[in-house]
Amino acid sequence: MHGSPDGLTGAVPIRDRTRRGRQRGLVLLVLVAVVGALLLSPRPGRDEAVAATQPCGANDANRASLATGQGVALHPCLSKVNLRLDIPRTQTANVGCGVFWLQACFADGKWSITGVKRSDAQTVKFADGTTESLYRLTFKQFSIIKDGSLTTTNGTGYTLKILPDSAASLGGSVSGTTIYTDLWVTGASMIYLNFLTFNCTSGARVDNGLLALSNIIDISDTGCGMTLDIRYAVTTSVGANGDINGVYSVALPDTTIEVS
Amino acid sequence: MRRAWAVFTAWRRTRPFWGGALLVLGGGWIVRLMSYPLLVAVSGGWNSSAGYIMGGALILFGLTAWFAPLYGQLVGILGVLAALAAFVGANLGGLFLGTLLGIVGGSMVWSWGEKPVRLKGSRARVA
Amino acid sequence: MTTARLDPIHESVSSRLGTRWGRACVMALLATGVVLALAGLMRSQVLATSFVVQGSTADFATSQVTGTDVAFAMTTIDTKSAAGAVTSRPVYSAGFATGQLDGLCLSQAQSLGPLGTFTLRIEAGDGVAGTTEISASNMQFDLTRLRGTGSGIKLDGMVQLGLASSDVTTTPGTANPLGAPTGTGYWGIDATAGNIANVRGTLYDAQIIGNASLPNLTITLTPGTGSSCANSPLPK
Amino acid sequence: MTGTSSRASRRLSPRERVSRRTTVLRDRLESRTDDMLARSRSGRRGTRVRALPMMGTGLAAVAAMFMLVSQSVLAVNFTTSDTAYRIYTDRVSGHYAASYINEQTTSSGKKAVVQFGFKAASLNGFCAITQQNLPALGTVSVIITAGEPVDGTTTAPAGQTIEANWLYLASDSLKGNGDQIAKMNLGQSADTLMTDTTAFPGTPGGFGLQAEVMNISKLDTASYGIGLDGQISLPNLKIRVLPGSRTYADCVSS
Repeated sequence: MHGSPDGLTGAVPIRDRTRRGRQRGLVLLVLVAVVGALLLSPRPGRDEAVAATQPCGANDANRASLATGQGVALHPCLSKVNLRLDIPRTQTANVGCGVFWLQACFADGKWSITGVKRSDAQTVKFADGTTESLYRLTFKQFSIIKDGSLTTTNGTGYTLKILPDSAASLGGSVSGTTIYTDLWVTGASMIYLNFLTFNCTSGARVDNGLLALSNIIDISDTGCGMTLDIRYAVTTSVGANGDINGVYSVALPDTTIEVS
Repeated sequence: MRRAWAVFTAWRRTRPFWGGALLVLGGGWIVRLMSYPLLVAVSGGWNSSAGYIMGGALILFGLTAWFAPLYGQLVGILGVLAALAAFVGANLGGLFLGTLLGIVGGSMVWSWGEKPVRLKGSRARVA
Repeated sequence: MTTARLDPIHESVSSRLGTRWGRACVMALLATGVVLALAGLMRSQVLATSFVVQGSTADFATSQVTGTDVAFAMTTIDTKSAAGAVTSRPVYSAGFATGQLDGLCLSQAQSLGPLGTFTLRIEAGDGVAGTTEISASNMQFDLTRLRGTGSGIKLDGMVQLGLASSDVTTTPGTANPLGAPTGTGYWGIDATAGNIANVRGTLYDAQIIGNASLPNLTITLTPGTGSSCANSPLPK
Repeated sequence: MTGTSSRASRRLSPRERVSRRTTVLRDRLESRTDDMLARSRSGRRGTRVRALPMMGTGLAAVAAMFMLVSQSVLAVNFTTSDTAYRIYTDRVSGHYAASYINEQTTSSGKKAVVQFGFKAASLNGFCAITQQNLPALGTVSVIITAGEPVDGTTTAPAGQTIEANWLYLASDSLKGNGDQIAKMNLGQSADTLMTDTTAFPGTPGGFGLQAEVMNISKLDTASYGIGLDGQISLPNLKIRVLPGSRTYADCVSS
């Protein structure tokens, strides 16, 4: 296409003029097409709308309804993750173990409590709406003296380990205030202590009916081991709503927490 | 060799050589002070490319003065303006030095031209 | 718009002036190419919308951290590798509605190819033991390891273990403050206050959503890994 | 395009064509050189006196601009990536800050730096010291000061606050008092960093810091680069060139 200087326009043959017009149109069309394509081309948008989900099902309907041994009502939303409290036994002798329960075949003094109660089986609801039959253990002034570890066993894609070097308090060793630790555990959890007919060799399953006797007899004791599968635990004080203030009911000195 | 020098001298005398040289120098200094990696300058927008643009313009004007002395007057004015713009746009004109060289060089390029012929023997050095 | 189509016209009326479309097209195409290349360069810096953290853990240390409305809960974070692959990882998130620290040290080693490995170290604190001079509100640390020596980890108030991570509370009125996945499978602790002494650990990221003051803040970059917070004395 | 000539040369062999071209070019060059030599002998050309008014005008314009900048009417651009600066300020109030580990290309090879970005920063006093090794003169320090005197105390006199937009620093050390920092993430993947709504990306998977408010007082950085994507106002601007290596103490002009 040849745009001539204005003064020469008259000299352009008609055939050429129409061709020039066509070219002009073509160029214009291309320009419009390019600009239009640029303007209309899709731009990456940001999708930030994330559906808000309630922590515990629709209308929080999946909250558990629990009460501590001291009668404090709680409505937690439970993770369904099992936390295993493992206090392994240390064998000190192997003669006559389990025959005479008085024979101390295992080191005592792994943990201590000043009172224990066990509830009847309760149906506990988890965040996803499923339920499980659990027993509530209420420990008074619960302390791990040594060798305790807390490990999750069924977390989604992880294992969390809470590893105190030695002692740990989950409601014990607090001066001035009595702390209760309520633990909702599976029936298969084991407590190893020398009490009534129980001994450190065979231990006591939590769902053992005889353990309910502890509700009547308040025992103050130390034990030689424990394997608790804890679904939920809470520390409370004696007050009406169980509040504790400024006494650090949980103390884990020299402790490592690890995620793997 | 001697002819080459004579040719260079002739070349130098037939164009605003020193003004152009100052423009190139000033532009180079501004580019040096703002030197970004080229990719960063390109993606970083105006501020990181201003050194290249301002300094580059000064260099370009200087070279134009050399190789197309016909445009000397235009390029001289543009050089002065670019040097002024560099003060705002490029590190205070390369901490002043670039702007200064640009203004002097641009003015020299702009004013370059025929001078009244002096008497023989008192030939001034051609700037 | 091709040169071939326009050339005959050009030759038939070669004496007249006008835009030489062949040249114009070449020039325009070249220029358009450059512009597109630049646009491509810029577009490669894609805007990120979700919160993605670094691909490796940083070391951190503090003499003491105390806080109110404390929660520790398993959550997941998206980490990005140097190759750009995003991986979801479980982390143990510690959240504090308000927190005070006695010194803070955070260091991250990063390889810079031929330049070697460099350690970025962020430090703050007044250098006096026992003063919790760093204060912050609404903090979250996404940990993989934490060790508190001496009095270690202490939790106050009604301490609940086994909550769904999305049910823990830190800052009042904030639902799911740690951004945990909802439903089951993520284990959490909730407490009204907490104190961790002589802390060392590794974390993917730390967030201070509220206000913080970091006296004597220093950020340094040094070659090698010698200046890692894991090796140096606890910051005060 | 050059129809006839190219068509004619098509009949020649390539070598003939090349030699013909070179002869033509050489002839043209020679005749031009002769012209030039002749012209250089005829008449006198050079820089004329009218350069002076032009120069004067230009210099006056720069002086005026310097005044405007110094009265913070005019904002300027100040960016560098190759010069080591020591930067001090009594207090920087940054909004939307981000930082990551980066490698900076300098004329002396690559350097590892911490790259800082501020969407908006106001500074109480600014002092930048750079050392240049000049031939013959040895080491000289260029000290650029602006705003209130950088003496460690924030006095914030009216009209002396330095405002900068889209300020970037590439440093290998930064010291100061972080007296107000809000919405800070440490450890964010560096390629997802944002200064407000603008991406400030580092390497994927690298360590990133991002904060919405970052106020640091008594700032002292060793920087290899200063970047601006906006402008900086420099009230009370002073540029001093002093011999030798200068330090923080020289920020306060005597």
